[in-house]
Amino acid sequence: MNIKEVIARRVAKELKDGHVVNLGIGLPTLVANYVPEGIKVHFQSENGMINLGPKPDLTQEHPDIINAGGEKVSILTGGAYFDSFLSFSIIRGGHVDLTVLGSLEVDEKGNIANWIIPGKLVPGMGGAMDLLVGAKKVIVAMSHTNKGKPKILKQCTLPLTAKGEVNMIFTEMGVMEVTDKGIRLIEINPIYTVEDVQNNTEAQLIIAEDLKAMEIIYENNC
Amino acid sequence: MNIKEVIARRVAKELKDGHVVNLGIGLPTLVANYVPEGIKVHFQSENGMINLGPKPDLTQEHPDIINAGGEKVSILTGGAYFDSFLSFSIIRGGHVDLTVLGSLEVDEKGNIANWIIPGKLVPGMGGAMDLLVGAKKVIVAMSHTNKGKPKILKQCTLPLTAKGEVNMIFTEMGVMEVTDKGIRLIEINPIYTVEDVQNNTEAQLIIAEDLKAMEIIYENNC
Amino acid sequence: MKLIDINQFKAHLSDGLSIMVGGFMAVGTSETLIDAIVETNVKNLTIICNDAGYPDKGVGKLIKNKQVKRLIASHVGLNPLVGQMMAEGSLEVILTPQGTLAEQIRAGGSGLGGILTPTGVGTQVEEGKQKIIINDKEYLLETALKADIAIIYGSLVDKFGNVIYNATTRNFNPIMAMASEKVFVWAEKYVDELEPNYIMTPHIFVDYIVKENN
Amino acid sequence: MKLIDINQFKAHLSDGLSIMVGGFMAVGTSETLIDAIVETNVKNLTIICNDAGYPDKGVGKLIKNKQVKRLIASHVGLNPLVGQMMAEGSLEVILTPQGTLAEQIRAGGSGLGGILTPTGVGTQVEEGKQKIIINDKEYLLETALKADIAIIYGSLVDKFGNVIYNATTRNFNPIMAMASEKVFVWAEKYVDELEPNYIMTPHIFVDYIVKENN
Repeated sequence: MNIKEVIARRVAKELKDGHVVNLGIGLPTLVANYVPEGIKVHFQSENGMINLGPKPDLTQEHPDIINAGGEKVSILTGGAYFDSFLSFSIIRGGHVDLTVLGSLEVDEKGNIANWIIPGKLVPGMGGAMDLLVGAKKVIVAMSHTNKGKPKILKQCTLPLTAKGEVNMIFTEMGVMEVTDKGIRLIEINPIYTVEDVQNNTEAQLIIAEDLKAMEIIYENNC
Repeated sequence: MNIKEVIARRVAKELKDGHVVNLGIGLPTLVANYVPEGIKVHFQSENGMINLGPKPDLTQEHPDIINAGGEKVSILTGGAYFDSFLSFSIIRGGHVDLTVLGSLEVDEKGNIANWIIPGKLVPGMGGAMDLLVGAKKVIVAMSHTNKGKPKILKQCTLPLTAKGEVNMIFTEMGVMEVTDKGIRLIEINPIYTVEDVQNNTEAQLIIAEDLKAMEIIYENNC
Repeated sequence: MKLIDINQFKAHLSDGLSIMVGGFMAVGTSETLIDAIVETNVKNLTIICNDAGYPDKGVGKLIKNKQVKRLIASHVGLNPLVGQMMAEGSLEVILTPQGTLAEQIRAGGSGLGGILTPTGVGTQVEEGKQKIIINDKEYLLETALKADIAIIYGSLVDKFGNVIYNATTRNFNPIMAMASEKVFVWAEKYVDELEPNYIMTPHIFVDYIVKENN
Repeated sequence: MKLIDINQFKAHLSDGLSIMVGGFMAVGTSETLIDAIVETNVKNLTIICNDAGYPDKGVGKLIKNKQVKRLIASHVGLNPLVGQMMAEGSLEVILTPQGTLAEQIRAGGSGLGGILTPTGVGTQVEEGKQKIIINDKEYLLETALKADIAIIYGSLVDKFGNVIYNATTRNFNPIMAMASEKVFVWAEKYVDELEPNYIMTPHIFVDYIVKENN
């Protein structure tokens, strides 16, 4: 199991029955593979659908049915299509319970930067700025570091995607909550020590008194 | 033929092929009965339809299909239904070519007052304020006076429905244009003299050099 | 999605609620849900509806039963009782241009603070409102509107809560379903499943499907 | 309603036009109309589209053919050519949050001056924009957007110009059809008549129906 899978499996435990969920492109998309048994989650795609289904096989796929990443997808029973305008009413209007996004940087104020590296990479914000502002709960799911450099900072250095909107951060090292007092480590991957996590984090971590082991299903080492 | 019919018949000549038209409740609704032959007009109703058809007979009427006056109507081939939100995008967004509204007062600045008589009658503005601001052309169709008192004034006395939005006024006495310089009488009902019209109008009329006889089909005296 | 009956619907009602009621001249208004509100006799309601209905139809029934403290509507002319109650001072009426009311409700459901409309400039409607000039044109800043509850009239409702409206029953229903804390839909016809492409209100906006006898 | 062919469509094109192009990652974009624009080789276009498409798909073709002066979009990440041209200075790109872009276009088509959105507050997006506080919350005033031309992709188009979009091809098409001076729709399937209740873009927004060979 690689890092992405570890993170996606743990994030999936945050899904609650009836949740409307928007998953970002990349790692977050994997979360859909691990929806806990017995619950029903409604995945929304900002290009205009609710109740996104799995990738169809070649005989089932239709060029008119794509997700926000441009991949061919399916729709589940009970789903609906709509235009971009209504889609962002859903997103901005607080009708999305949970969004999971990847990021380049997050800081202890809950700021997030993931849409531009000036002079280098300018993909654009797409729907991310609306999702961050509008979703009831924002989860960042990302690798803890980038080539050994911390991504969880005292203060973001890249242009922000949103200010103070991040609620939780999930990495391969653990699970963190953004609180008024800073970032609180509430779960740790048992293969790391608290020191390991702090050494890879620029922000000063608050360690939860009841720090738990990260609830992941290990199939093999990562 | 009564006054209302005279006015409605003359207003109908303003309809052009392909026009999107919204008719107010009362007198303006009659205009739909006199669409000139050979042209097709799309009547819009602000409660959510385009290509409004005539009143259906009892066997054809459906409780779900009404116009903005709450009357049961029909829809013509090519028509569509939509919600109130889109309906006012059509209206406010300049997609209505012509609206015909009744009024209590109009003045020489093109102001109009037709939604409230304080302390007496408070029907509300309904869609009128949006129609006045949004339609490309605003026609007022009304009786020239109210119990002998002029309704075309130097300045409206009642609370305005819109400021400077009226383009033309049609009454049983004639046809007037609102210009930068004031109200210009361009057609006169041949049963009246210019003096008659001015005597029943508070605003000073500009008489068109090429003043014409009002183009109405007289079937009998009114 | 929760399928509930009329009694369960009534349990959600209480004095002082703000309620959005779909419908235009009572077409697209659920008389079943209106009757249930009348039966509970809850008071001091704020009703947001296109119009005041008729004295014995639509929100007119709530007004007649003296349950309404404040009415936000665009037109009240077909309900003579309203004029009377306004004159007496027993009903507060906030008259709003119809297109502005639609925009305010949609803004409420869409997380916008408000919108800038040219409608009402130079009239009483602009009183107390901020005016903003864009490209030399004046606009009124009209703020978002939300409610505690919305009662929605669906022509077809599936078991997930997806809604399709027929003809002119649609009117304010779709935007009201977006702008209220708890959304109740009554259906003319309850079906199993609707075609995803033609759904007008997706199930995520609907909290409860109400059925007379469940 | 005017049924026209590709050559007649081309006659409406000229240098310097602003063009709204429906589609999301080129799904819901009429490649036929894009190809026609490429063939005319008109220059200095302002293109308004959700994204930059792919280098050989959607508006990406116009970018590759150096016809675009300014691109207003929310995302350009899947078209590497765009980053390159931005760096060279041969393409101006205005990046806008997707929901804000949708609101701006809808405002343009609806006669609104603009809308107040919380999206982008505290980011680069707020630069140069008016901030308005409502109930202690900050919003950005985002102004309306219009264009000279819109090219619309309809799944089903009837002879009146009414349009139905299939699945996720709908995206920006309906609002763009409202916000442009001249609206051209290309259809996957041309039909006689559509069911009034399920029409997504009423014919009054559509100026021309384009058919490959008419």
